[in-house]
Amino acid sequence: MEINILAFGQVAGVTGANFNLKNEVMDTDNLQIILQQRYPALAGMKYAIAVNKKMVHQNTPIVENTTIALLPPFSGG
Amino acid sequence: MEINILAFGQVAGVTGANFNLKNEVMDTDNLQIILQQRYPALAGMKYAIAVNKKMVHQNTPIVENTTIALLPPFSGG
Amino acid sequence: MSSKTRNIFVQGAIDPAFIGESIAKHATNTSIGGHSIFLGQVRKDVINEKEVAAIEYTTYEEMALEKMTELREVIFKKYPLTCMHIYHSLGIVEAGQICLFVFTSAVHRKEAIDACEEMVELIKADLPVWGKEIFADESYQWKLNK
Amino acid sequence: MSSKTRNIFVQGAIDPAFIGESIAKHATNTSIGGHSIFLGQVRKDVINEKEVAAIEYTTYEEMALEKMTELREVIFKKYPLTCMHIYHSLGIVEAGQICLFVFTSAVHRKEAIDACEEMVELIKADLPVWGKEIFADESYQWKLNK
Repeated sequence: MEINILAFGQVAGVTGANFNLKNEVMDTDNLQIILQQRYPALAGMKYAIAVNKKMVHQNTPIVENTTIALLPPFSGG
Repeated sequence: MEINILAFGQVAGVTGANFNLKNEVMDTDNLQIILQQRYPALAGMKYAIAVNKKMVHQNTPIVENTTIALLPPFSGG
Repeated sequence: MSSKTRNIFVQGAIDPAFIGESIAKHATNTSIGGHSIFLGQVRKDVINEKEVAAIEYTTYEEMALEKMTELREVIFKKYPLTCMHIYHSLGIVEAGQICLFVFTSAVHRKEAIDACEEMVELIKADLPVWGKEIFADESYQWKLNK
Repeated sequence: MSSKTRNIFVQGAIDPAFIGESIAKHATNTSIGGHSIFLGQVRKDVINEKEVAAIEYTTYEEMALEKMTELREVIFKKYPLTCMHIYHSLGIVEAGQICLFVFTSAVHRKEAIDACEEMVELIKADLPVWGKEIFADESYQWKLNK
């Protein structure tokens, strides 16, 4: 399974705005570990994960065709 | 002493916008009694009295060169 | 009274384009982070089957301007505002038109929003202004503020 | 989702003249008694002796528009509004320019005012938008909302 990940704000500055992971990614906790390994600069960077455009507040399975987004704290307005 | 009185809103509809009282007027309580006699239509009409552009909340003496105004409830905005 | 007395009254309705222009003027004040605006609009209320066509506003101008100076001082003491502008119509304002424009600006949004709301309440309660609701058949009744 | 998804985003600053025009459009809705408007303006903050020249806004648009539909529903359920309009800038907005325009209208002022304030807080907290504060020397830092 290849998953496509969108990133925004300062996270995008580290990962790029759009990238793929070819690893087997089980769930969002697992995703964070993989991201941390691939992008050490994410350490200490606060971000939330959205799965199919909804913020996740607990570990959430990642299945085929899931849209993943990495969202640093919002600062609109 | 002749005193000049300004009236506004529905009170002005009864008394006119500007009128004189030639009676001896001691204070604001006294003024209300005189007005009531002269303009029976004021009965049941709610209004406050301003003396020199300040609302009075208790009986207030009326001296020479006092500006008196009769103010029905405000309805600006 | 040390503060300058400003005139807040305008004849007839407040033009929305004027509101746009007032906003634009604040672009040069780059310490402002938030503006709060309240606009009163004349409602075509139906009272005893008659529609309000317009409100005619009158004031005790001398007292009103003194009161406004006082209210401005109250608000500026309570909130750290960058500026505040207030306009109230006199004379005829037709249903659908703007009769009150309260505009506060501050470094942070909270102060602008709270000051604007409080100013609107003070104007409604304390400003010697009277609205006469004029019906389509030219009869009228005096407006009551809630 | 049954509600229509509206686009709230505009490229660059929000023109004060557009705000005036938006207000003018409401003259035909004569049930409205009060409008409340909040405007966010980009501040020329000084951070480590450098002035903010502009903020560049980006968004996760698909998610943001879904979220806005949801927030609109929350507000319309809670307050009896006549209407609500929201615009947020994307891209570069210079210091002194308007980046957020929230506009609520209701029969009575209280509902318009409360709904506008609550909507502003929801937008700041829940809308996936990011502001990059760009300094005069082209360096930048990511904006943090309080």
